Amino acid sequence: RAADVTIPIIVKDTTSFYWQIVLAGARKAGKDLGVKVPELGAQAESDINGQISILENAVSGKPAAIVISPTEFKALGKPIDEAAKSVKIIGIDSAADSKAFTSFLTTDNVQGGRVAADGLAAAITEKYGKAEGEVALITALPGVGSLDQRAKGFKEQLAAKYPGLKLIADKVADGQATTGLNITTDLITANPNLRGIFTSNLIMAQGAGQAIAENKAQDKIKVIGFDSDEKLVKFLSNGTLAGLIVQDPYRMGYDGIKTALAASKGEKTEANVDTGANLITKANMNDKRAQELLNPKLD
Amino acid sequence: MTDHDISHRSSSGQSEDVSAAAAHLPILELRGLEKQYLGTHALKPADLAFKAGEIHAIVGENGAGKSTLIKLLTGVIPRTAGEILFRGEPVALTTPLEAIQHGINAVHQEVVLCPHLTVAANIFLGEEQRRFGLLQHRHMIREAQKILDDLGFALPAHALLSDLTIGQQQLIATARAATRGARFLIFDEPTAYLTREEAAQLFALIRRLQKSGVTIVYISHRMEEVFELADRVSILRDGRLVGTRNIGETNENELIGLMINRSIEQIYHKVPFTFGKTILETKNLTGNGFEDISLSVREGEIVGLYGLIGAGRSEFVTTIFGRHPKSSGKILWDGKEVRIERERDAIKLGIALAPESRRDQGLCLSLPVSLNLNLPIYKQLSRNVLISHREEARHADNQISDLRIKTSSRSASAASLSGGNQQKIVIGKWLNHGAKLFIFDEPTVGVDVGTKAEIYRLFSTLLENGAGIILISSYLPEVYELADTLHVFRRGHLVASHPHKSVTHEDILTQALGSASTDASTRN
Amino acid sequence: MSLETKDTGTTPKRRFNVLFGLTLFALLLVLWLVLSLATDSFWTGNNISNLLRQGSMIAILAIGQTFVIITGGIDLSVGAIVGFTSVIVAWLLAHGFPVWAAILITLGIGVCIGLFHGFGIVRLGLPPFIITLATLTSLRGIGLLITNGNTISIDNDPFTEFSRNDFAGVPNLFLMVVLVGIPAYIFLSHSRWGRYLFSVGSNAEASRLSGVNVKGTIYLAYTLSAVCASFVGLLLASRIGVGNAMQAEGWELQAIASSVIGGTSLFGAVGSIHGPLLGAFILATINNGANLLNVNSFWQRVITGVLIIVIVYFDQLRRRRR
Amino acid sequence: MSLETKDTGTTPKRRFNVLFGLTLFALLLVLWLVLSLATDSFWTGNNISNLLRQGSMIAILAIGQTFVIITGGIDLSVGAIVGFTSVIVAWLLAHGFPVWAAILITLGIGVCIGLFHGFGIVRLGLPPFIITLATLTSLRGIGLLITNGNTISIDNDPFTEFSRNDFAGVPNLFLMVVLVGIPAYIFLSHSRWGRYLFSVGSNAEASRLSGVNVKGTIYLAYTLSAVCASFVGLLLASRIGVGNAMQAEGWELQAIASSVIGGTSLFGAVGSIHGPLLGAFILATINNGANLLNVNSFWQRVITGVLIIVIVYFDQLRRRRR
Ligand SMILES: Nc1ncnc2c1ncn2[C@@H]1O[C@H](COP(=O)(O)OP(=O)(O)OP(=O)(O)O)[C@@H](O)[C@H]1O
Ligand SMILES: Nc1ncnc2c1ncn2[C@@H]1O[C@H](COP(=O)(O)OP(=O)(O)OP(=O)(O)O)[C@@H](O)[C@H]1O
Ligand SMILES: [Mg+2]
Ligand SMILES: [Mg+2]
Repeated sequence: RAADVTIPIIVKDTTSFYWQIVLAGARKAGKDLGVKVPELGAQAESDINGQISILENAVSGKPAAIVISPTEFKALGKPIDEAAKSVKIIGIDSAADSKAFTSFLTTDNVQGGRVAADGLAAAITEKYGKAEGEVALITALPGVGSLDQRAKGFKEQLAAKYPGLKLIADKVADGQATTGLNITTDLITANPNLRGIFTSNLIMAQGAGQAIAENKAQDKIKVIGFDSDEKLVKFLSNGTLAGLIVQDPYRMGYDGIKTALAASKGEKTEANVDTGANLITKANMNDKRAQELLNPKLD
Repeated sequence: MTDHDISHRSSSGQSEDVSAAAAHLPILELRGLEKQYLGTHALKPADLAFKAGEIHAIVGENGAGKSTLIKLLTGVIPRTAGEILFRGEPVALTTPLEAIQHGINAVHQEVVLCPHLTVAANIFLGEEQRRFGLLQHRHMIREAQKILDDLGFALPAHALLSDLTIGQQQLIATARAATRGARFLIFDEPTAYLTREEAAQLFALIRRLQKSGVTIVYISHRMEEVFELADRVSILRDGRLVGTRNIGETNENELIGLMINRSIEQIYHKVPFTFGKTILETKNLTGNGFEDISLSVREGEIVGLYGLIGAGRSEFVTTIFGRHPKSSGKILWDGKEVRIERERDAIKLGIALAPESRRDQGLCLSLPVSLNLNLPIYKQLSRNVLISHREEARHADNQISDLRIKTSSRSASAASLSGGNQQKIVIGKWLNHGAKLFIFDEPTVGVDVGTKAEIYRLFSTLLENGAGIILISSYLPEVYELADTLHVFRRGHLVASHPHKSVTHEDILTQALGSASTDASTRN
Repeated sequence: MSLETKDTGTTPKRRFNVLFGLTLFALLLVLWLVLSLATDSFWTGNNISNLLRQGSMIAILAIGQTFVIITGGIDLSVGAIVGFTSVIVAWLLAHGFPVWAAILITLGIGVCIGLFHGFGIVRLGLPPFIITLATLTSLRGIGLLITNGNTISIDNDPFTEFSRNDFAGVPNLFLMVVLVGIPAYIFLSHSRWGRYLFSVGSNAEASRLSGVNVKGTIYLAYTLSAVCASFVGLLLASRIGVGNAMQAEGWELQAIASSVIGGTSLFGAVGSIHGPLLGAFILATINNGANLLNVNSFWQRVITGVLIIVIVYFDQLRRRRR
Repeated sequence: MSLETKDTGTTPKRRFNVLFGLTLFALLLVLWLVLSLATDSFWTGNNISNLLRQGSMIAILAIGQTFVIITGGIDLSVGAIVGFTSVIVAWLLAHGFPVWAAILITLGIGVCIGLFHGFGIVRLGLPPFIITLATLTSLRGIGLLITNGNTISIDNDPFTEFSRNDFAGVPNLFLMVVLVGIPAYIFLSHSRWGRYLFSVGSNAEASRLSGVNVKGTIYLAYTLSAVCASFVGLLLASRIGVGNAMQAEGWELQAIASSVIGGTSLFGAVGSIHGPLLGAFILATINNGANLLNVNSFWQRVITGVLIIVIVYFDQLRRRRR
């Protein structure tokens, strides 16, 4: 019976809103499909060892399949190979160095970074006429795979498509909104000609948005954030932020569980699904699709 | 025993005055008071009444339960059974604050003050003077200075307590207790760290307090003090109250007999040895706190150092021991100049130091007795890297029985021992080290008469084995009786040296105090 | 330290008198001078405002922490309290409580947390490290449960603008430091209870024997620390405009470091109010300066570590020479 | 604690003898029993292996930390050392060093860090809290500089498989705990250096005057702690197959907590080897159990905090009654 079927979902960090949306999607799928879905995850996105332990524990519980979002590409490879010996593994969000995935649903974070660069360039062009000037990048934490990929995509795209945009600061914070705020303030102080900032996750966007508001700099400096919550949507609608890159975490969670159930029954599943990263600005934020992404139905 | 009395006994006239006052009702009464620690029955049911206005001495061996009794009276520790009546009313006395509110105050045996606070802050701790809720810092310092000056203690009220010597801290504790308007004041071995001068000041203070109607309990191991001060004396043995005597109706021998259940013919055990070759010699040694000290110690010799608090004796010996750097001068060992840069160099040469402050320098209080006794000799106790636990235990047990250290076991923490027994550890840890020169800095502080005699006998054994001893004591009779050569220190200078018992107490005191023309005296 | 030896005056070789004699305040001024010369933007009104804002929250935490450290304890929970109370106030505002009520309730919760710490130490006999570590863990959990891992937005503009505004050119946040600092100074240096904090830290037994209410003093110290932390929680909520349980992570270490840099001894009985304030603003200056100089953020960590060592070393030398 | 009063035997009212008399080991067994009854999967070979693996690294850190705490100090840098040395070994392997050389060099770097801590405390006179906090910050920075904020992959299969394999059914990682624990036990309880750690922690001055090499003992303690941490760095690198400077964040607090739960006193001179081991595995069990019981990860934090209080409280009671 399906009710006895357990499919744990392991996310990177249970304390972030993004992953809560993923979990909400998975929860909904569990309810719809009659599957038990333990919601697991480490306490911080950078805690590789913690996630390996959780994966090991999950395998101990003899589930039908496991849905996991690997924290680190290389590090989770072997443990996933190991786990795949006894259960089917479905990957979501990020990849890992393993061929053992039955199926894979991701946002391409590098692509997300590229989209962010496009969005920033567009915002600067709209204000200054040309995609030119000084821009900065603020990363929440060092050593986190997905954040590094976003930074990589962003920088690549700047170099390739927008030679006029000069990356003058590449800052790495400590995961605290206040630090993001302080860094942004100091960037504004030290660089009077700054025109744009890309903050590659939710918390940094909150901090940076607050700094922009504090310095009343939204006309001068365009900020692109990554992921969204109520606060950021408000910033977007009042122009503090120029744009948000939004993924579809809810679908990732929902489809992850759905795919896993199918795989555990031996059904054939698609090997790779890209769930996409979308730029949302003030202009398109009221579209139906944008509203779906910005206001995922959390129960 | 000869009478090594500090000064003139209280006149008999005075003791009659007091016995008139003593006719008053008992101010504090104990009924079946009892204290049991885990493993130790520290105080067995005791009945005792303190009369208003008397000076009541309590004597007993180390570990007899004297401090325990005091702690019960001041609410420091809870009692196991019994009741306490204060002015006829039963009192709970569960917290020190309650005792203070009743006017019961104590100067405890271990100096319990706050080292990080100033002298004035310590004196007023718990009773700060305020105006509009704010502390009156300057006023308190002035007041404290006045109190100290009135008592004749020449100490600065604004100094940090930790800058004072332990004896000076003892005086501060006394000053604090004396100025709190207490009706009942307890002194637990207040003279242990004091020199005769300071002790005399203290006695004057105690008498003054008595005149103003304060009842005083006085604990001491120095019999002559008991006879000088007290109106009555109670004797404790093994946690049991074995008797109370009017001071006029007893004598030292009876008290000692009651305390230790045997009599001691002779406390100062002195066997004259022929001196061997010189072990240690200092030449014009100068350091922080002393200047230009030249003296020597020979095999079989006790060299005594006497002086007032702060005379520089401790600094001098700790410098020899390598704890502090010397600034000039020479140290010769076996006739050869040696460099002693740290304690381990001294220990390697064969010097052992039992320091003056057992609490700060002598003991690891939180650790077992056994570890404390073995600390200097773990190298000897270990084969390759491993310690021989059997040897460790054997050695500790030997010391415990040889020195009659009263402890529930060798693994009890040093903190659980009575003051005098802790002192025995400080000495005992060096006895098996095979040292050639023993430096004892105030070795008998807080040690009972019986054990004192044993320690002195121990000195003889060490001397017999060819060792030399430097003995520092602020208790003049001790150095006077024991030292083969007695050096007098004053303000960091060696001002006089005397062969065994060649001058009187008074001469030595005058030299230590520095009045008259003593500096040109008998240097040998 | 268990190592602190009292032999003074034994290192006559070193003679960089000028540097070694610097007080902490002078060190801060030197840092400022260097930064003013090295960058155009440091010594501008705007940046000084920023700097004052950036150091404020840690400064207030450090004051509270100092009370606790003076008693010989430690409060690891302050960061978690900040995050937790930011959630509380955001929740209260979101549920229609008026600002004054939300603030009072939040501070009241701070009081409760502090009392609980006191209870754990005094009644249950737990080491301060353990009880505050436990509340650290639990409070983060409760905060996350309340928000479900989310952030709670604060829509109350007067509340969020407070931290952004100035009063006579001085940022409100810094005024809050003054508002906390002055009573804290009076309390610590001129009240009986302040004196008791020191005496308990110096020798709890001696204090007890002198009739000091040792248990009450412990309760007081932890309550003050928790109230300071919940006050910072309010400020943080105002500054970032959201309540989020995972904010202020690691701030406990920064607060302790500020306090220790400011001369507080972790062995108790040594500390002041101006010390932790200076410590907090030294740390803030290091970060601000590194940002303005656009120092690579990895180098920034290395430099912070080295500067902490250097500053505390100089300060120790100065103290020892006194 | 500054509060620890010595009046024992005054609480004869409480009589939950059975619970209060439990040793830490018994408490761990009770936890295990409860979990075995509550879940099917707890008491399976596989899960016990997992549990042993999961507790191992903190256990080894806690042993090192205990040496330091016994001397009255603290080592906040251990988490950073773990992350840093994982980078070092990954870098060395990536640059073609043979495994044995990479391991030796990494451990050697651990020694250097420990010696530096000793130097800072003994020579510069810095509080242990400050010097280790400074290295914490700096080492993370240096590690990030080496990796440029990235991770370094380890392609050496024998190296990475080590942590996954068993020996006679016992996970290698746990064997490493035994490998460290037994010499550590012998060192602490049967060698004179172990005695010196205690004596220095109890009274450094008295130890000096008894001929103990106090400075050497301090150097030794911090070196042992740093070496344990760099050993854990090797294990971590093997387990996660990468070197990453930001790993093991907050492990210092877990190590200290394990040690204190295991009965070590932060005031020095009290501690053992089995205590921190039990502490680490109690913490690991709480996490493992919560995962198996599918406790919401937010509740998990709350429960961890509460359990820490309960466990330490019981343990304190037991100790006090002895
Ligand atoms: N905290 C404690 N725990 C256990 N036993 C203790 C404790 N304090 C004292 N004792 C024991 O109680 C007994 C009485 O000690 P107490 O300190 O009262 O002796 P004392 O008469 O003051 O001795 P001294 O002259 O050496 O100061 C001793 O055997 C001592 O070991
Ligand atoms: N750490 C120190 N720094 C400066 N001066 C000191 C220090 N310690 C002691 N002194 C001074 O050195 C002198 C000698 O002190 P010391 O303690 O050696 O005297 P002492 O003869 O042993 O007296 P006591 O009877 O107190 O043992 C005193 O004047 C004292 O103030
Ligand atoms: Mg006594
Ligand atoms: Mg002396």
